Amino acid sequence: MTDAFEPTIIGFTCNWCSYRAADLAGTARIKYPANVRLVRLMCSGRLDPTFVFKALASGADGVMITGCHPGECHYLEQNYKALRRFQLMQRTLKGLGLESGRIKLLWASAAEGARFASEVAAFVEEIRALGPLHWGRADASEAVGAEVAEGPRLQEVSA
Amino acid sequence: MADVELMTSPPIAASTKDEDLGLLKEVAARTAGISRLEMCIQCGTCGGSCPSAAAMDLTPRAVFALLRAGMREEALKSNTFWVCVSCYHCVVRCPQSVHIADVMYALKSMAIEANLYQDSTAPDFSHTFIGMVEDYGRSFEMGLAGIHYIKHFALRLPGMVPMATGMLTRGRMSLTPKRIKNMRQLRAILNRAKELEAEE
Amino acid sequence: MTRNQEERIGVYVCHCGTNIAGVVDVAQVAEWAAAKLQHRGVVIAREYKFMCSSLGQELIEKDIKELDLNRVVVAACSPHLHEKTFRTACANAGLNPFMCEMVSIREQVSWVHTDKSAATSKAMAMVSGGVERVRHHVPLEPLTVPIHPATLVVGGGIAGIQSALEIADAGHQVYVVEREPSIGGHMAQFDKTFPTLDCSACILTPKMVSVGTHPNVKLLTWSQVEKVEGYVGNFSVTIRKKARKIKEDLCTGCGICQEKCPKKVIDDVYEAGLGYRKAVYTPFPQAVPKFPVMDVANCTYYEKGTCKACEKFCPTDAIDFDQQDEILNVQVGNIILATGYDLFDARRISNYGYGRLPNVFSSLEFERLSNAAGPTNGQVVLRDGKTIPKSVGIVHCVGSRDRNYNNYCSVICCMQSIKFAHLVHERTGATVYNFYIDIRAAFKDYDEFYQRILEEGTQFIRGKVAEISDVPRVASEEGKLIIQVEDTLAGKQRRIPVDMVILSSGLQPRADSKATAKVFGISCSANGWYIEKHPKLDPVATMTEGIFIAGCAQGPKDIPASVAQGAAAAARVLGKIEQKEVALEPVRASVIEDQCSGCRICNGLCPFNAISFLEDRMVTEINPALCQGCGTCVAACPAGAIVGTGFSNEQVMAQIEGLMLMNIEPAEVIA
Amino acid sequence: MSENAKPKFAMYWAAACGGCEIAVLNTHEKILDVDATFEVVFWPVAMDAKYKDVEAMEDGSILLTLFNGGIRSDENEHIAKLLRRKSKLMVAFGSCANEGCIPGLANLSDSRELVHTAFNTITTDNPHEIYPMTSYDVPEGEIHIPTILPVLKTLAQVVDVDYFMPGCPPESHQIAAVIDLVIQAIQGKAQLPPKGSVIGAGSSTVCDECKRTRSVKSIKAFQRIWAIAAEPTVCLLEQGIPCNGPATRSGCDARCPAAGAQCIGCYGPADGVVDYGARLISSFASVIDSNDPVEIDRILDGLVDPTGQFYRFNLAGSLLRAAVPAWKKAKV
Amino acid sequence: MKDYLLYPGCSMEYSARAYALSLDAISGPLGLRLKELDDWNCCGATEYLGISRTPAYALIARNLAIAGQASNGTNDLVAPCSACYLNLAKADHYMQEQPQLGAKVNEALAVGELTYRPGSLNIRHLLDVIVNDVGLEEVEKHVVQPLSGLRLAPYLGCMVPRPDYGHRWSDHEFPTELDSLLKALGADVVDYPLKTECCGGHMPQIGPEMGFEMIRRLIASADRLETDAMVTMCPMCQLNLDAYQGETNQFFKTHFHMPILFFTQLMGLAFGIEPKELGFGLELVSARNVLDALGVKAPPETPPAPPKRARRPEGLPMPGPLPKGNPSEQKIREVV
Repeated sequence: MTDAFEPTIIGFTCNWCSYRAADLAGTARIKYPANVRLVRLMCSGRLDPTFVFKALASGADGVMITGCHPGECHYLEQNYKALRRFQLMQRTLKGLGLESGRIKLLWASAAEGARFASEVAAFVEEIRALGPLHWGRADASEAVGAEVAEGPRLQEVSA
Repeated sequence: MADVELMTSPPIAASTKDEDLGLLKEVAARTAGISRLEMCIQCGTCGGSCPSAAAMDLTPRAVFALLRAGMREEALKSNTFWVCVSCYHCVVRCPQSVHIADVMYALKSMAIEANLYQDSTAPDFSHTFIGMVEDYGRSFEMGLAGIHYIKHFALRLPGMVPMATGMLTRGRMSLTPKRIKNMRQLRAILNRAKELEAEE
Repeated sequence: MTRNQEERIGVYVCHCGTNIAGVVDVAQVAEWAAAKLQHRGVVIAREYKFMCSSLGQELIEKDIKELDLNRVVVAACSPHLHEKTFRTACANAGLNPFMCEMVSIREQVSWVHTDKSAATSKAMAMVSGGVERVRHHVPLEPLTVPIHPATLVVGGGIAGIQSALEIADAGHQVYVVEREPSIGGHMAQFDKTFPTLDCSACILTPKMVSVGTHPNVKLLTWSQVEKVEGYVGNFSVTIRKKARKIKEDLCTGCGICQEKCPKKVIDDVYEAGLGYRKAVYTPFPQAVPKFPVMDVANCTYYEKGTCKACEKFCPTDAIDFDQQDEILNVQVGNIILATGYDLFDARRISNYGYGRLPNVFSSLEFERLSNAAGPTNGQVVLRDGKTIPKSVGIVHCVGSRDRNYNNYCSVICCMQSIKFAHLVHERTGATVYNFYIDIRAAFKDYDEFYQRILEEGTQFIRGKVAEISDVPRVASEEGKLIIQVEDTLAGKQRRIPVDMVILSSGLQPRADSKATAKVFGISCSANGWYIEKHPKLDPVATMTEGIFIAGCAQGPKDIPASVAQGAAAAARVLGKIEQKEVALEPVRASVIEDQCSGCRICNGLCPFNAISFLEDRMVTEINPALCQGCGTCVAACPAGAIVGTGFSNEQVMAQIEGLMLMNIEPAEVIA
Repeated sequence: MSENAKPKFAMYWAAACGGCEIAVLNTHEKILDVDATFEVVFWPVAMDAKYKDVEAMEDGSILLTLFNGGIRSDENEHIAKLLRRKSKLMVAFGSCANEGCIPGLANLSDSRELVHTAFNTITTDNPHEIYPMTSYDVPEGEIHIPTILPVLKTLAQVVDVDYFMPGCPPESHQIAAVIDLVIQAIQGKAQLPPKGSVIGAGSSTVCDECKRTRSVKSIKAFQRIWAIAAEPTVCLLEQGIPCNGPATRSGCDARCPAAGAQCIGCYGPADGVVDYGARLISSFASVIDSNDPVEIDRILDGLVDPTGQFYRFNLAGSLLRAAVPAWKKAKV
Repeated sequence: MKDYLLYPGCSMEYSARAYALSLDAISGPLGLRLKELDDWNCCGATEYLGISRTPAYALIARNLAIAGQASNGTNDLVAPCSACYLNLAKADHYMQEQPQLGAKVNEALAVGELTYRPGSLNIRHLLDVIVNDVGLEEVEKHVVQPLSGLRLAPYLGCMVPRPDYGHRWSDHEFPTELDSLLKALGADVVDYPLKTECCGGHMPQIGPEMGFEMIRRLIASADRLETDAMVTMCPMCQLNLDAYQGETNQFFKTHFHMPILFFTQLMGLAFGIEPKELGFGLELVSARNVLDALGVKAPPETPPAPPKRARRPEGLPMPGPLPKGNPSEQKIREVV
């Protein structure tokens, strides 16, 4: 492995479209970088924001949420719920200081293997550009008192 | 040793001179835009569409076949791309969306570099033309045609006379073109561009 | 979720020949899992050439028995391919099949990555994810629901007819829905069929009749499916039966109304725009059913308020101008979609002149022209209706294999064009030119047919036609159509003057195929063809349980292939019906009642109405039979009171930890 | 007091507001039972005691420790570990100890900013940029003051906790009930719940105890409580008021909604919930009445400060625990 | 009325002066505000591209860069000459399609302190602007001398409707824009089948026989359709068909007399502008017949019915026109 930063990305896929798009990318032997690790859900509607937070807290540098195109959900309309949650999640994470670019929502049909691959490749580069996240991986017990004391030393206050 | 001999001595039939299978890629690389040349399925839509095909020794399709076969000389000395009139019929009809017209331009420049063409008329015309552009920043095609005729079709000149006079008397033709103001800038740009092209 | 005893996990890494082993160091993956994931319950990790082979499966079964494994992780291909295989293996060894987890290191790793070390470490991470996930698996019992024995067949073309008859003959109820006034589809428009040249009508009509008369078939023509609800075994289908304006119970199909109807209309459907019909009509004499339909858009009565000639002359008073559309609802267990294709519209290729140059014909136009029952009684003549052509050009690949139109091969055009060549030759003795890019004459007796037509003296010119023009350059071209083409074998451009040109237009998906797919909840390819469950191993099933596809709706194909697929789909349906009940993936949501506070957030979220609120106990309840397992409510419950089997929070979260290698000391993580 | 056989009781106040202590006193006469049943060995707010006295105690000698407050400084952490060692039953008492509570919101910014804000902004006139030092030499020797940790942690994040008692503060009647339970257990009259369980609260959510009528939800706009005259008997969320009740553990008798104010979530997540905020994000978003990204955004604009809305009490205890800046700085 | 940047092109100064004059004459009435680029240079026609790629594109891009600077309020760059139009559009397109090329070109421009951001301009042909921006209704308003009775063959040549990077034209082979403009002028428009065939480009120079043959095809076909004049929108086409018509006649022993006019000249006539101001008389094949036809014409009653393409009552019906707005109408050309 090169010493260049290799981001780790967790991707959530819908069993009916995007997971099959990934399968198709495979059968078609379309290449994309190895930085993405996929989790299969039955539907993007199953996507619980907890999963995204879990991924970030576990050290993922980016998260990709994928589902059927609007209007093409295997469960009719559940991908719209995913959309709504995604938008609120983005706002909340902004408040927690996260760059909005680290979380991506992608609609991909079972036929879009090539597109899936290229979108993944693009996302990997975007995350690479943003740099490592390492949320919560820092050793939080290390005290910073010493650092903050680097101001001018306490002086005798003489009248 | 002997085996090597055997292996290197080619069957007589096969053409062996300058077969390089990188040729197709090379042409593609020299074409403006994304040529998709490698996608050619030899259907002949280009050759069928071409209004000047009658004057071509090889149809575009045949040229592409030679490129694929790596037969550089055969491909570059054909007159195909010189006769191309850039009408883009082949381009819009090509079922594989190959940028045929632009491939033709690339082939012209390669043929000039390699000094491979049977009839210097067309390359000359181009050179006279751009010479003029590089000196004045403008062209004046009729004067150009005149010069060109004198060089190549002197015999046809008499036939030209009525037309030329007609054009002159109607002020549709001049013997010196206008020169643009900032010729220095244009030259600088073109020179830098030439360096950059050479870097390839 | 509570877990039974402490985990004993077996990990199995598949080489898939070199498919996986070529990129992923499978041995290293297995060793790594055995060593680094031991503390997570991995007791054995093996690699094997083909895990899916019977030997591979036995390997797993043996370990389960001997090492008393209670969980299995198989790192191989996509679960969509072999999940069943390995679950069965577990079941054979007495382990609940749902204690098995598959990790797709072929589709998601070896086939899409090139950097071997990166691929190998990704594979490790994914195995670790699988191990963590499987720790939270619980034994599940598949949900079984009864299968309604009736079947819906959409589309009355040859594919639909075939499947309908297969099922009906087996003694089960079939509903056939056709949007045209008669079944028969495109095949009913043809005169001859390649390569045998037997008469299309002669072989099709009997089948049409038996569909019309079969006691087990309910035929609904001039009808369309509007809504499909439910799931495999239990679909509820809403069908609009458009008003024929004819009382079917009274109509004898005598045809007097058509005779008497004063309004002549160009028939764009059956006659491909080449012939006329009346405003009240049956598309063709052998139509099934025999009842005509009234073309309200063109009927004088509806335009001007007078006429009613048909009504006056109808001997049985079967005309009913006030008849309204009917909405029917039928219950079926399975559905077969055989909705067919549209012909590529050659007017889009302006340089071929179709629509501008009178004597350029589309393939369907020529089928009608050459059809004994067609507008010219089978006489091959020019647009003027009388002149017999002396030379005819037939153009292959019109709108096919062309990125400007359809980039795929339409499969049938080569053979169709060769058939045309024969018919033209036979009917007119004209000189025939066929212009092709490649002759694709695969399948039984096809190339023989090609040979035969070569013998007939047809001129085959290899070159995609560039343009068809009526502008002569030389005297010999005067008054002709000139086909300009490069004869790629001669390497020269040629201009060939002919009297008639036939464009062998390709096939394309129905204009509304995407909309239809949505109604039935199946997926379409980018082009609009319906996607089969597996391109090789499951060509008639779809991703949606209980919905099958047959004929050209799935992709261009000829009559024998369509019939075969129709029969195949029927066989699959019969299989399901025989099972009487179907096991549904036990991926379901359920409510933990004492954690539910009745906030009712989830109540509006289920499109399948599986969620109901019990006012008395103030809690929400989920009907497992209606639940499709999408998990949207599980994700939405603010109290975490809804749990989803198969994709529980614990499983997903654990998998994430595993994928991120949180289960291992950072030092040990292989970069 | 003489050395009698009474079981020992301790209570400690880490990073917290003191409300928990008041809540304990609010148990009124129940406090007497405490005194009757226990020997109070350590309770800085109520009696004088030194850390060294505790250090001197034998491990596990304290029966019950109610620990309130989050772990903000190395001192907090030290005492948490100390008391853990000395106690049989360690109870995370109150929201701060359980999930960080309001002090946990400090995790939104990095600790240097905190110090700077405290010592060198409008609150403090500090022209010479003078900051406290963690150690300083005086003639008597070197003196130390506690150092602040990069992020505030919950009790369970530093030591093993036996029971969790949520609430800001825990309802006094719940405290009383718990004390009763422990006493009963001591007298062998009752069984303590399994280790790690939540005590002094319900297992479901506030809606369970909320009297307002509820129906199927579909939110067209979010409102702020003061912006509308809320219908007194109808679910607040259905009226567009972001009420955290659906995700907040029951046990408070839904006091806020009953009083016409939305629940702000002080009792934290219900049983089995991993991330409180995530649950709310998911449930609120699910019932937004639009499929159009633009419209959805418009509706969400009505939800001012979602981060504060969802993590007011739970930030330190959530999956992400703190905002990115806090971590980033911590890594310096 | 919008403002436009104008790239006239070299021909307008001499060989196509009639085009320049007539454009000048009509833009007033139409309220077309065309702002000529400052110190523009030759686009290199089809010649430079064949010599060396980067310089050829740099040559073109210099004009784009100048236009980019000049574009305040408008980013529509109009070229009346087809070859210029294509070259400008081509450079803009390929600088995007092939970023390396774009980078090189900009690197070259940099030495002249210029730069161009591909995609920042709309490259338009004059006809497109008049038909789609000004609009035929507006044009009709200015017609005082309808061209009724004149049989005109619309001849667009190749480089405008093809390759049509901007998807601006109704069809690659049979676009209808020029037809409808001429109809709006009241002319009797010939359904000219070779309307986008090639005029021969530089063929008359480099391979006269082929060149003359291509010219013959076009004129012969127009002639057999009893055309009074061919109407063009490209200086190169006009030059070849007009200036070389004599030689072509000599070469093939034919006697064609086919005036070749710019569409702007006919607009001028219809607008009642003096033929002289429109550059009439500059053509080598005299267009007097056209003027006469109009001169002798009494003010027209109703404009002649459009040529009918009636289906013979017996015979077989023809397919109707391709339904409009049919998405499949546009050719799908993914750029890979």
